[in-house]
Amino acid sequence: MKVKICPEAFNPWQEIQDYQANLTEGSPKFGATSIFIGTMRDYNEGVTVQSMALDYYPGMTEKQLEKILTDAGEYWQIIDAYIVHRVGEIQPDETIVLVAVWTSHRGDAFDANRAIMEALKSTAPFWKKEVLTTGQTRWVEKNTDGYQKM
Amino acid sequence: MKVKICPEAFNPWQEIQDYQANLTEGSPKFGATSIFIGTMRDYNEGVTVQSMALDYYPGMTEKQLEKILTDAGEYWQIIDAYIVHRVGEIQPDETIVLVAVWTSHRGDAFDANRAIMEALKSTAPFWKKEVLTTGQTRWVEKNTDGYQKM
Amino acid sequence: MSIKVRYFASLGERVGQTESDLDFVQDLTVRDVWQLDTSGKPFPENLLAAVNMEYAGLDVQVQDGDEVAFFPPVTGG
Amino acid sequence: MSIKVRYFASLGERVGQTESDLDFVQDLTVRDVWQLDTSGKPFPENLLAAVNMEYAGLDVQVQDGDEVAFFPPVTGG
Repeated sequence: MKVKICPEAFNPWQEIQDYQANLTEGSPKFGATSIFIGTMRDYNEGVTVQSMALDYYPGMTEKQLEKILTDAGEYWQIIDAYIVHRVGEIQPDETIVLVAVWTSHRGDAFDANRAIMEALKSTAPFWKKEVLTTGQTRWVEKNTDGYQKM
Repeated sequence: MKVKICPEAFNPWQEIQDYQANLTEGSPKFGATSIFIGTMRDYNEGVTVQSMALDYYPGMTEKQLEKILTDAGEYWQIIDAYIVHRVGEIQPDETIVLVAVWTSHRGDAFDANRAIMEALKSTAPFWKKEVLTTGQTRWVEKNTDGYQKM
Repeated sequence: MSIKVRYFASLGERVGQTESDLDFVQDLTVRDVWQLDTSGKPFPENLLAAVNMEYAGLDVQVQDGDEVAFFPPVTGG
Repeated sequence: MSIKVRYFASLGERVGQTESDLDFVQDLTVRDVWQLDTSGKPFPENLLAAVNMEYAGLDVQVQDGDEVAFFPPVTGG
């Protein structure tokens, strides 16, 4: 299990394939893979967003993401899991976060991936600041609960 | 939304990227992508499996998969969704199924993807026949419920 | 009147055929189709049926030209 | 004794600094650190705190050499 903080734009498909290529050695064979990808959109709360700055707490952020994976591994049967999270200046259509979970059975893959995303959203030290088309900036104040149907 | 039956081995990452490249035109921007991939393993119920033959009902299988996507689209806010399912002779480590769902919010992406997979597992006309290392073949009798923790 | 009957996966082996054409004169349900076409073989546990490529109950009436399919529980994904 | 205090995201702007070193002689809780280091600014709603890069409650005692961080609700992912 591994976490990666990425200051540059990354290709999520390449990240998954590279990571997966290394996990086959020695691990039990996986039967299920669940992937979640969060992508920057160009609007939020009705306003056009030009770009975003993603701030984090170097050291603590990695530690917290690792804890999230460890906690998930204690609850679900996980063969491997990988988190990549972007920081710095982000443009619309760029990937913000990638969570990949490899398991034997699909129930574990779905549940663990979701729990990891919810834990990341509510506890991993990242903060988004939006740059609007007017040039104004605003801090995003709160993440929503992904378990609730909106 | 689209379904595809694939008689040859396919690369799931390439399939997703190709499909995603076409969905950006005109659609609202997606913020969340949920992917599920089912991969063939070389054992099942304690026995080593050499290969697998995946039978289906041409015509009905596509129709049922399309119905599953339509039903999901009526319940969740889905921007687009794509199912690719393998048929024919399958070797270990090859992809059996790919489900990709693009949405605005992560809750819909996770829930819809999972519901699509469960509906596929319980209603899409596919039947697996395993070829054991002894040369014997056996029909897989029953799919498990992915919502239950095993 | 005539319908096409199809058997998938293990049912094909069990019934000894994967496809047949069944001619009939009186009204038939899906259940009747099974009994006539398999010469009265017992109903398999968890038998699934489709009429014209849509799931159908065993009591559904079949029409001239229909395609009726029987299959065991599905195991895709 | 001395600790390092850090403020992240909107809190840095609100407090007017992102980092400081705080010397102290008596036992301090995380709450005391905020009050001393911000000259008594009111506690922001939903204030989060970490000691040595782990989440900590406001009543936790800080030790010499600790790094104490304050930040608003997180918004990653």
